[in-house]
Amino acid sequence: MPTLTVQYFAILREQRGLTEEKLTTSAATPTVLYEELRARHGFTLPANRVRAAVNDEFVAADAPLRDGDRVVFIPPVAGG
Amino acid sequence: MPTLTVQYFAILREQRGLTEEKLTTSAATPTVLYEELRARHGFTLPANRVRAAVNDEFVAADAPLRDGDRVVFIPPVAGG
Amino acid sequence: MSFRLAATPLDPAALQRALADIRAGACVTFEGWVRNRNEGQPVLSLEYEAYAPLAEKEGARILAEARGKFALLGAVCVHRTGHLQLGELAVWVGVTAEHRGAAFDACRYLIDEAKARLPIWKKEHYASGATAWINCATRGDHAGATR
Amino acid sequence: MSFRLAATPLDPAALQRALADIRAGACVTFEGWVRNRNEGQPVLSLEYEAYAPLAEKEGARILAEARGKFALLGAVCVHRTGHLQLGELAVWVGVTAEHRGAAFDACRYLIDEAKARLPIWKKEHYASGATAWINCATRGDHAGATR
Repeated sequence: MPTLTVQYFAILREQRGLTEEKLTTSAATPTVLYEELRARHGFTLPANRVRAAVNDEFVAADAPLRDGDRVVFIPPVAGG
Repeated sequence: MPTLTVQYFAILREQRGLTEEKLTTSAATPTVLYEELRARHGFTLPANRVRAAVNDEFVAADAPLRDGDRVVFIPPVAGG
Repeated sequence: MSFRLAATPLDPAALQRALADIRAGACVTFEGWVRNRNEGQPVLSLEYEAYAPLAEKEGARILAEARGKFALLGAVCVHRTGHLQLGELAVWVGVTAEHRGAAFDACRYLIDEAKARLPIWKKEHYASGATAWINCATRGDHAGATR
Repeated sequence: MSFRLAATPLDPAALQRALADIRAGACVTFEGWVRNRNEGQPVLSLEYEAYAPLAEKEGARILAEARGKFALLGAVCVHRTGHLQLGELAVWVGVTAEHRGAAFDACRYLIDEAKARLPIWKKEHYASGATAWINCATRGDHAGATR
């Protein structure tokens, strides 16, 4: 199973209680991984409100995840 | 005949060669007065390109002129 | 809300500080700068001349209109007179509002109306030595911005 | 053309001086200020958090889009991170162009896209002691700005 780094920001960082973790997962896509993490950590945001980035680029929710990827889940933004 | 003060700005000031003059005229409206002055001083702007102000307010081209009025002819503007 | 003419250089930082307002989420400013070219001709400098009493009245009217049309908190417009060099600040408009849409729309309205309606004239000095009063074409075959 | 994040207070006068250009006739700036109220709630302060590497890439993309759409001469966008107090400057956008239409349109485009697309989050601290991550509603019944 691939080992990924997951980084957390904003509400997800607070709900997870850390900014980054390494984990080994069978999740093949960001959506599957998010649902796994959501179930484990009680994230309040549903998957359809969260975008994914892999290695600092936006990706589709069903993009493939590969060993060594750095994954970020992006809550709805509110800059400015 | 009424005595008026006429002030000149921009291209009209340069073509008249002064900023202000007092004159006695039979012209009953700004348009008639402008045509009189244009004939006398060779202003290049036709009357339909010039707005009139009397006593520091815009007026219609056919507004009445009264003794003591201060008249300004306003070339096309270009602020900013 | 204020409009004024200024015969000496403007200080935009001070103008903007005067608009500070903790109710405001947005501040939009417009600066008109003297640029080095107009309609293809190299420009060296600009002279601005104003019919001050009427410009001040019309400026106040334009601000009042903007206040009626947009959800503004503050608005200031200052226009230079005199001889300005390349790069100098000729006109400054600053608007504050709770939200950015009103601030952008009002700032645009103020500068558009100011340029079209204020009795202020601009004489360009060209590299060739020639000068021209802008918009003061001598032909009567089209209406000026103020007609 | 540049986009960047800043962890310390912005100096808008210096940012604007860096846009000086004698070809430019117009400079439009947008400032986003921390305001004392949001949707009826009294706000005391704001925290901004950014996913920096992606925010910088997306900011550069937004600037490149603006350059393609509008006749710009220069454009700068700087966004604060960290804890900001009432009245503080959170985001600064400045645009220069020969003519004001392009400067207004591009400035508006840049801030609209920046707010909708940059991975930057805002946490409001309320007078009541409560806090909230803005836009992070927990209901999934409508799409977020980034969807």
